[in-house]
Amino acid sequence: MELNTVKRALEAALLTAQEPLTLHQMKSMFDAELSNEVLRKLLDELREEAAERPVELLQLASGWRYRTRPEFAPYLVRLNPEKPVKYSRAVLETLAIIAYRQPVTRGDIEEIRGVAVNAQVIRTLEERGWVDTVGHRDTPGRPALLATTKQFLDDLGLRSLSELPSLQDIAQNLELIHAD
Amino acid sequence: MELNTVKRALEAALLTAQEPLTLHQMKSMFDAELSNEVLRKLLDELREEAAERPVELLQLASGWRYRTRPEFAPYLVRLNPEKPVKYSRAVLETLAIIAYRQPVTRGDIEEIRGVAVNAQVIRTLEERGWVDTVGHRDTPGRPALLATTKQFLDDLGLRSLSELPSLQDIAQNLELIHAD
Amino acid sequence: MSETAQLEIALPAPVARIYGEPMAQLPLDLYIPPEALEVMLDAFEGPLDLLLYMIRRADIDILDIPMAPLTAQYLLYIDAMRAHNLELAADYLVMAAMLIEIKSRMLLPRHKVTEEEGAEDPRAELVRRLMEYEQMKLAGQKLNEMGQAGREFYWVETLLEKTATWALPEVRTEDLAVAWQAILRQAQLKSHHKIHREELSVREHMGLIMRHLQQVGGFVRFEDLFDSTAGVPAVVVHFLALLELTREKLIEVTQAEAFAPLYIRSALAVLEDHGTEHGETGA
Repeated sequence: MELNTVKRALEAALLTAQEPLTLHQMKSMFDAELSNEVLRKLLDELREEAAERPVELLQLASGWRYRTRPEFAPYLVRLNPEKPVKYSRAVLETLAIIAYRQPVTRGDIEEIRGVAVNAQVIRTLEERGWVDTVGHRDTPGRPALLATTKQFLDDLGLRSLSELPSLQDIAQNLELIHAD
Repeated sequence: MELNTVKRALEAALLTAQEPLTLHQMKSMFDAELSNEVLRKLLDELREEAAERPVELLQLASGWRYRTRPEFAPYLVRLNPEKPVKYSRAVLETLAIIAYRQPVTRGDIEEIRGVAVNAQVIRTLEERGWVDTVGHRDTPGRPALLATTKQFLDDLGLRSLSELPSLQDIAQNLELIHAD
Repeated sequence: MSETAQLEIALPAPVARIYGEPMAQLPLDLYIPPEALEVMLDAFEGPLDLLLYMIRRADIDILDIPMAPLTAQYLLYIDAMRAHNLELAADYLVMAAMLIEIKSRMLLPRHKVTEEEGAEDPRAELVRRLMEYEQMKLAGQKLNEMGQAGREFYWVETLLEKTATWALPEVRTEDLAVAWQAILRQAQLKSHHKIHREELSVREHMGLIMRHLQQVGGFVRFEDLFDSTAGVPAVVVHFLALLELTREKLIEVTQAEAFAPLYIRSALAVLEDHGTEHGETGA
């Protein structure tokens, strides 16, 4: 079997694989034994060939895979056919507590929700630019005080927090639901 | 914006898309207006560029998409834990009748095949996404009218039903076979 | 090719009667051992398929089918299959009846017809159906031979790493209301958290003050905390926020002497000062 055919078959496999391919998987495609050295060399060649192309061949923790170069993401964002993912209930409730009870510490949030708050939940909101630390409470451990940002208001189309649904209305709605 | 960047962005989009891309979708990626002519030209160039590669850019019923060339299938099959499905004669004949005589009812299919059609046969084709109900015939029982889908054409690498093998050619082949 | 000629060749003398039809002998070219009958039945997709097999195998012109021998052979199969208690679909029996009917119509004296009226042939409908079925059978085979996604080719689908700007979840104010409702429901905090609209503005201003203090990092003059252009309601809310922050011990308000300027700093800054005094390092 020609080495070039092996290379092209590898390229086809890497372009269609749903998951990164391991060296072991790539070897299993061929009847003939493929040494690690030859395989590495072919993968290196494929990586070089991709230089002018909008995808790059990456070696990830779990194997090899083609990935779109980041600079093309802005064009591809517009095609995004899938619905944006939704925030988990934990994220939304934490955000609601920060929005309505700010400034609050993580401890306050845990007390209100009655469950421990995963650090990732708050990080998600911080990374989104919706929540940040506005100070620290003068209690043991000096916990960070969290508040919502201007960007949070902008992204939700609000001029101020007072435009959020009133808690009284929310509570009354709840009473009505329970009264039914 | 450079035309080459547009081409590379198109390539990136086509390499990552999970569905064939329409010309309309491709145009939506860019702020600048892209004429059909320019877009076609760029797609043609991408098609030519792929000549030495194990993939080809195809125009299908629902848009454009890259797929691997058939000669690499034997290698790729080994990476796929699922064996490709083999359809029974009943399924294939039913599919042919729906494809060539659409829209047809189950009764029409039974009439042509001369036997009752198992519900599972039609369900197999519906589950594959190749056949669906496009209406009902205005006769007693209002039987469902079945037709093939765009996905059927896509999965066979076709742009339209007119690209299916012509029945005339099939009939001529038949004469040749029996003339032997 | 005449009907009688065929009959004479295939069936010299009846050896058996099947469905009242004379049977001369087992047709050798179509003979199938009884143990293979079940397999055979499975192999055919129905009576049309079986008939086509017989016609093609015996190299008969489909446009001029000798009805008598074909019917006889077909009935022989059907009977053999029934003799072996094989479950036979009704479709096979319907076809048997149809063949017998066509055959008997063929035997009736025919009216003189012109060539154009040849459609009167009793076999016409059967031939049409056989040809249509055969066409679809071959079309099915052709479709199966065509390249198919997941068999002869695979779709290219490379990874697109979702960046931070990629498809961020959308949150609407209603989502927050729903989230708050869920919090109320599960924690039964209804009585504790009935907060007025005004109070929310206070909370917003509490955040603004804390953020301001953090940016400055030390003392801020009381007056500097207020934006006099914001209007009276805003100033009042801002002042309420300041009082609330003091009450929650989040800020410290100091005044050197009566009527001297008020200075505000965050409670943490106070803590850091103390920390330094005690030789500890502040956060």
